[in-house]
Amino acid sequence: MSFFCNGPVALVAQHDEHNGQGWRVIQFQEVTKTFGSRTAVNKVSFNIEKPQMVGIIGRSGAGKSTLLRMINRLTPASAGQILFDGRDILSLKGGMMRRWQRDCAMVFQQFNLVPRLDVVTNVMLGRLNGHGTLKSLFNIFSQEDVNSALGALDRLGIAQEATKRAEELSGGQQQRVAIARALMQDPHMILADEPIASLDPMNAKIVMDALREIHERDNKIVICNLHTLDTARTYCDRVIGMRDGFLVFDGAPEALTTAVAREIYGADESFNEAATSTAIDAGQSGSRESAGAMTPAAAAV
Amino acid sequence: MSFFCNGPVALVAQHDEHNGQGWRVIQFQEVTKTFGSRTAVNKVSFNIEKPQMVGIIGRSGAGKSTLLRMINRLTPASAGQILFDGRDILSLKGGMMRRWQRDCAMVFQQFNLVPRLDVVTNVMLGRLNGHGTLKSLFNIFSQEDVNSALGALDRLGIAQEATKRAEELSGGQQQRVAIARALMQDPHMILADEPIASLDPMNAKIVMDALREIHERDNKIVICNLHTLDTARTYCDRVIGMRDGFLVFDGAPEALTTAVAREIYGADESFNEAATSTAIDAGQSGSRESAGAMTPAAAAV
Amino acid sequence: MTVDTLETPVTQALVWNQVRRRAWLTVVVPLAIFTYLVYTWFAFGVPELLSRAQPERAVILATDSVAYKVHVTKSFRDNEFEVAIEGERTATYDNAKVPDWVQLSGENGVVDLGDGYRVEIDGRTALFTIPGYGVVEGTATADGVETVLPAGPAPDWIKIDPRKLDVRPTLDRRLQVTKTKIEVHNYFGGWENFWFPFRSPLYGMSFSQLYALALSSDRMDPETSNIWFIVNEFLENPDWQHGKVLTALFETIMMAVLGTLTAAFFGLPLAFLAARNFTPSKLLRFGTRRLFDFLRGIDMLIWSLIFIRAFGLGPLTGALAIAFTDTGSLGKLFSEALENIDNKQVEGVRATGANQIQRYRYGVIPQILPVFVSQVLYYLESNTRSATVIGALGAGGIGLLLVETMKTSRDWENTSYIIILTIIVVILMDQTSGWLRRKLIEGK
Amino acid sequence: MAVAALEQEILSMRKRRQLYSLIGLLLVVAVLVSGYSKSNSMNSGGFIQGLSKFFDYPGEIVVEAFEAGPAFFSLMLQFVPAMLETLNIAAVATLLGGAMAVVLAMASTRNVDSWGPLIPVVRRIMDITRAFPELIIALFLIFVLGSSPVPAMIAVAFHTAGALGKLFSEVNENIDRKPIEGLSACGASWLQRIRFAVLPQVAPNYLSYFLLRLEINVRASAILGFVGAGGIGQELRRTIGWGKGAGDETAAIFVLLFITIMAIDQLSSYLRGKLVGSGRAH
Amino acid sequence: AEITEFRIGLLGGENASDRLRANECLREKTEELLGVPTKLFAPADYNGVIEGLLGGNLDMAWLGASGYAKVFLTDPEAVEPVLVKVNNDGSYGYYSIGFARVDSEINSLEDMKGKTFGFGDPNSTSGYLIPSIEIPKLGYSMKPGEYFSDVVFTGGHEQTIVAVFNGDIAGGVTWADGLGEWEDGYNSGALRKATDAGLVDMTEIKEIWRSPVIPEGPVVLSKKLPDDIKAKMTELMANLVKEDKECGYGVMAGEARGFEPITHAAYESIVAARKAKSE
Ligand SMILES: Nc1ncnc2c1ncn2[C@@H]1O[C@H](COP(=O)(O)OP(=O)(O)OP(=O)(O)O)[C@@H](O)[C@H]1O
Ligand SMILES: Nc1ncnc2c1ncn2[C@@H]1O[C@H](COP(=O)(O)OP(=O)(O)OP(=O)(O)O)[C@@H](O)[C@H]1O
Ligand SMILES: [Mg+2]
Ligand SMILES: [Mg+2]
Ligand SMILES: O=P([O-])([O-])[O-]
Repeated sequence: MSFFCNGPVALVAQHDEHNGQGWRVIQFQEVTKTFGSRTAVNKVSFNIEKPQMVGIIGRSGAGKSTLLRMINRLTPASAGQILFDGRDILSLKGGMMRRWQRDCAMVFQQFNLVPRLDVVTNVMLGRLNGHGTLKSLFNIFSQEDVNSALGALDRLGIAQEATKRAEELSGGQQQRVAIARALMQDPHMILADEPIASLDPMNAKIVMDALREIHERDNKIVICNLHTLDTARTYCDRVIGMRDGFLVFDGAPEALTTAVAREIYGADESFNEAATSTAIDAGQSGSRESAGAMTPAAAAV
Repeated sequence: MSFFCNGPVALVAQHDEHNGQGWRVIQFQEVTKTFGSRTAVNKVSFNIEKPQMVGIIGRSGAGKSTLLRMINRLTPASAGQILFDGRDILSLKGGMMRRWQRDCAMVFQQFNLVPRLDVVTNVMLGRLNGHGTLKSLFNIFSQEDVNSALGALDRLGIAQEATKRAEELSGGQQQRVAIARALMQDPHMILADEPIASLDPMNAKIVMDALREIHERDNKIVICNLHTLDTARTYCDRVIGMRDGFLVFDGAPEALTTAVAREIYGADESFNEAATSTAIDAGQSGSRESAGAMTPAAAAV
Repeated sequence: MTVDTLETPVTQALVWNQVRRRAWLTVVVPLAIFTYLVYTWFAFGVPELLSRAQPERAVILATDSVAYKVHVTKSFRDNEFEVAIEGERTATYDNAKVPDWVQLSGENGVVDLGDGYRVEIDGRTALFTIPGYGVVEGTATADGVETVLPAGPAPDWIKIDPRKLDVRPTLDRRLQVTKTKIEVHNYFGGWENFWFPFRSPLYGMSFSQLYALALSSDRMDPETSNIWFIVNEFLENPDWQHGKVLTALFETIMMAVLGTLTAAFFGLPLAFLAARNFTPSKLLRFGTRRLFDFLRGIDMLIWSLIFIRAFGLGPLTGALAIAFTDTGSLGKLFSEALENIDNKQVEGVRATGANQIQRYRYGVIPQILPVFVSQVLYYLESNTRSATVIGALGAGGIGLLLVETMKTSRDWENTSYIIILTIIVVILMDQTSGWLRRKLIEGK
Repeated sequence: MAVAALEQEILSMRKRRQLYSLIGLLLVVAVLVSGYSKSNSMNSGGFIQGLSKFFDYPGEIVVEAFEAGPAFFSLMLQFVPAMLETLNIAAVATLLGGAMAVVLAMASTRNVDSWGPLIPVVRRIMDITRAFPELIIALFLIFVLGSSPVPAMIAVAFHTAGALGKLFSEVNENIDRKPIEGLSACGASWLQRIRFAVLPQVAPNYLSYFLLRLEINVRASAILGFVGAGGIGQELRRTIGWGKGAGDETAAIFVLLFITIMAIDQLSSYLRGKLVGSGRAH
Repeated sequence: AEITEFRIGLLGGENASDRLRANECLREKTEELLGVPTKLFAPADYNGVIEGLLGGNLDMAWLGASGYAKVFLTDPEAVEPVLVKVNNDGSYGYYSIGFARVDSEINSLEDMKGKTFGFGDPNSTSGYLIPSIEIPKLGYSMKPGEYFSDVVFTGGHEQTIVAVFNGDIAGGVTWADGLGEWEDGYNSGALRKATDAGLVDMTEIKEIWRSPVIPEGPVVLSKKLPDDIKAKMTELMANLVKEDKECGYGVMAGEARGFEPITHAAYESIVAARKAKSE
């Protein structure tokens, strides 16, 4: 299969600064992370040259989370460079690093909110980086902070919950709070690590719609780890596939055929997306006769 | 929509004892459960007359778990009868009730293992009902118990983990331990309450395959709460839909069309399974051009 | 941007108020605490206390606990010299074998305190030569002391009183003269006589000598082997009383271990009676809880004082006092742990058709076992400390020894010795219990 | 398949474990039996003989309290100032010790990103401060500072810092790191992470340990009164020592002490319920 | 009646292990005489021994007068006094001494007005009972706040001495035999011990009050003991000094003529005083 590469993909020519729309390029150069003897991310290189919504897929352990966490500097990289605007963000330290973290907001699978704080405070935490330590220690936020937090919440349709504690919300609402917090950081990009993996279908849709909307309206990069192929196909402009730490696929969502997916997931012929949660072809599970997933038929009581 | 009934469905004629293959019928007669003023399960009636694999679907709070828990007598029913073999199992008490619990093994969404005990002991717990109290007090199990526990684990492909603590296993492995425990009970039927809701797709498939295999090889009833439609379609012989405590759908998986699903989930037209995890029609999410979920196209690196 | 729903709408003003109130609280609470502390600062009279504090006592205490002094005393009652470590009867030098910095000749003596400091005792007069200052002369008379100083103002390390002369030019050299005696103190570092008593044949031997002796077949004492002789001499050391100290330490540990185990033994079953999810009867629960409160609310020490009447003096009293109090504490903790158990596990076991006892055994016990073990071990460690305290005020053991050496201020090095031992034991218990905890809860 | 081998391994492992449990059980029984018989013989009185006299002394006190009649309540009132003094000692000591403990705990838990090299050092410091019985420090300070509540307060605070510090760091050990990561990802500094991601999570547990400690410290402060630190303990020592004739006073102090501890206990569970309970919506 | 063991209680106030050592010879003699195991118990304060006697958990002890009164008042059937220590000069008494710091310019109780006064142990005869009766007789009320600004218990003789010396309290009471020199802390007593231990400098404190002579406390035996045992033990104690001077020195904490018989009658006044205090 010609579109698989088991090593790093060839480097795309480097753009010097912003592109036409004042947009900055982000370049991954042989980014590598090893945990002990295990290489979680292996010489991954690719560029994002315009504000895309990028989906990263791959089976559990492929290195998706690690890659995202390296961008946000939550996990230190072992080797390689990530250049933003020509500057290597992997070498930033102290205040500069925290500044960068503010600039690339992260949304987590488990939301990573502070459950016991109320929603609006959680959102305002996105502004901590700009605040003096003493002021923030005493829980002092300005009225302007409150207003923008409410604005962000409103945009995600959950301003009504602003005074509740985060832990009192449903998963979907919590994830929207997390996105609001990310918006509050006013970041260059949003990194989302399986943002819908703990959500039910209804909430998942709401959250993905919200991310898409942010991408479209604010023209921000959104990089999104996903574990369901169809979500990637539905929402993303570009899909990156990872397997065992390597980047093994990079292309338009349309290019993501069943065969490609099997390759990415390292599954054999018996692997059947439909059986679990994705939707490519009609599922044929083991010895079952017909699941008829694709063929709606009349139901009888 | 003719195939929806918002009240109880008509009672099917009662079979007297076993059917042809020595199989016993199980009959639900206006089974009801109220929690305070809330009716979680509302006069649900249906029969299972041959060893089927039954999937129960419905949105969160529809009463799926409550129904299953009533069968296993974990939750006492408020009204109605469940007849097994003509005997009302809801009126069983003491040793007889425990005997019944052993006969209908339960598999939970959160596995409900004892995390600090090792895997093999967890599996052997399935035999507690046959054991003297004193013997089990001192954690004494026979060699035969160990043997069958290992057999069950082996059947599910996790015999190698037998000596680990349950908490050390991954979710998928834990669920398989839970199924092994259920097998160990040598039950007439297996009740599974969202067995794959906390699992990733790969593990979900393994677990569902295992349940299906048990159903097919041992010819046991498997009743399974599911929250993904396509899983129900793929694995079940029969799907029951619940909404707000009522049984609203009962039929072959083929009958489960998008429209039916929408009705069960109480979702409006904008609800789109494909965007999240099920697979009926091609997803069209918001403003995106084309997700191409159904149309595999050539992928480019 | 108000979103209208049926609930009270969340407005900007509302949220802003809530945020401001929270900020206000975060500022006010610490301020209130600070104010309270300031109030107590004055209520306890700390400033006055500080002005009266005697830091020099701490210095004396600190030096005394790492040093010992040798008294050279001339008593006019019998006109005899006596050279003794810490002035103790049990550690008196034979006047023929005094240390070489003391020279005695009948009525007179010379004490060389080093670095040019010298005390000459001539009849009832002491002459203290102090480099850089001169000679201080003190004479004991029938009704007091006559002092002659070099010219100039007296330095503050000389205390002159018609009844007593006290000269202490350095911390480790001191002369005192009263009408009844002349006393010279010479200080040395270390714990003298720690290993063997002054008069023991083993006194002053090095470790290698002792080792050789222990292996040698020449018996020091024909009755016992040398090893036993050495051990015995060590334990019977009259100044340090190692034997008594070790017995007391053992008593203390015994009190803690017995008390804690007993408390655990009674606390666990009672805890089931106090847990909401195990005992439906409100009355029973209430009764058990109040029993716990009662047992806990009266302190261990008070229990031990109450028990002295019934059980007399000794470790049994202490152990029972600990057992009583901690049945309350552990019972309460266990019942809370029981109320917090994860019901999923119980349900899982229950769904297999297990009976009540089996459900407890496999659904409940594995869950509270870690809490049980870790709390019991934690209390074991903490009770070792408490046992020293109740021992000090009633039940005996190392605590009693400690308080008495401290109260009589006999020798701070003895006190420090006991303190150090106590702390080592507590730390050991702490580490052991931590180790056991890890072993039992995480390991295996 | 290696299942047969596995079976042997499991069977022998279970046997071994049962043996260990048995040995452990026997050991505990042996310690209890030999310990009690040993201490029974070391005591001046015996356990069996003592049981019949168990209620002699409590009975004496109760009878006197009963005889005092309504005057008993005025006796209780009379001891309130002393009780307040003890409470103050305990409160200040717990506050100071607790504040120290928070600092120590934050500096000694890897889970909250404490500075690595400092962790073992701070842990040793906590071990040592915890090991000092309050009594020793109090006696020492009374020697230096003289009889007053302050030595008791310092002693209790010192011990509290170590004891709470350890418990707090155990709480830190068990917190959810997700909020910390969430804040790191926003570019929050260490102090800010502690303040917003750690403190809200640990606050209920800290507070409950704090209140538990307050209760313990009230008792500890009362006891230090026995060695001259003032407060209710000093009164109690006098009345207990005097014995017959002061039994009503002793009873009054007991009741007062008991009520105080109960009140703190109730307050503690109320506050804990309020802090932890309302968050349990799901 | 038979006994299986004999238990001797030793009064607090001195280092426990010293007390045990000083009385070891007595233990050996008792064991030899009675033929049963004999144990020594040395609790922390007066009350420990008193409670032991009351509970029937001790068979013999040497009490202070007030301590004896407490035992008698709580349970007259618990113990009987048999012997009392007699000094070398034939007297059997000592004094409660009031004292204050020299530089506080307190020369008598008259100067103590509005100042803090300290007692020792509540069960001490000299440290509490006698002064609390005798001083009010002189017109100085012992109610806190009336004459003295406050009246406190320091916990024991040593603590009183240290507290006065440190200036924590203005004046206090302790015991001494009143013989010998003030500078030495007299010949025996708490002041002497404190001086010997280097706790105080006698020249910095002075005597401001002295009580009438206080009778030494009795050696008591449990009334439950069989008569022959009582007789044997009384004889043993009475002859202690005669037969073993060294042992007598240890048991009696100094030189003394020995123990002589005494009865409850000698303590009637102390008992009455204590009883009056309890009301
Ligand atoms: N902190 C860590 N220490 C050691 N190994 C780690 C660590 N974090 C991740 N790994 C390993 O690195 C590999 C990649 O992990 P990563 O979490 O990035 O995978 P993923 O694609 O996000 O999988 P998932 O879908 O399970 O989240 C895995 O093999 C994992 O075990
Ligand atoms: N123990 C209980 N007490 C009160 N109400 C309950 C209890 N258990 C369930 N309910 C209520 O009964 C209704 C049905 O709950 P049930 O758990 O059966 O739903 P479900 O279909 O299993 O949903 P989910 O997908 O969330 O598990 C819900 O409204 C729920 O709130
Ligand atoms: Mg991941
Ligand atoms: Mg459910
Ligand atoms: O009773 P005292 O010996 O202390 O006077």
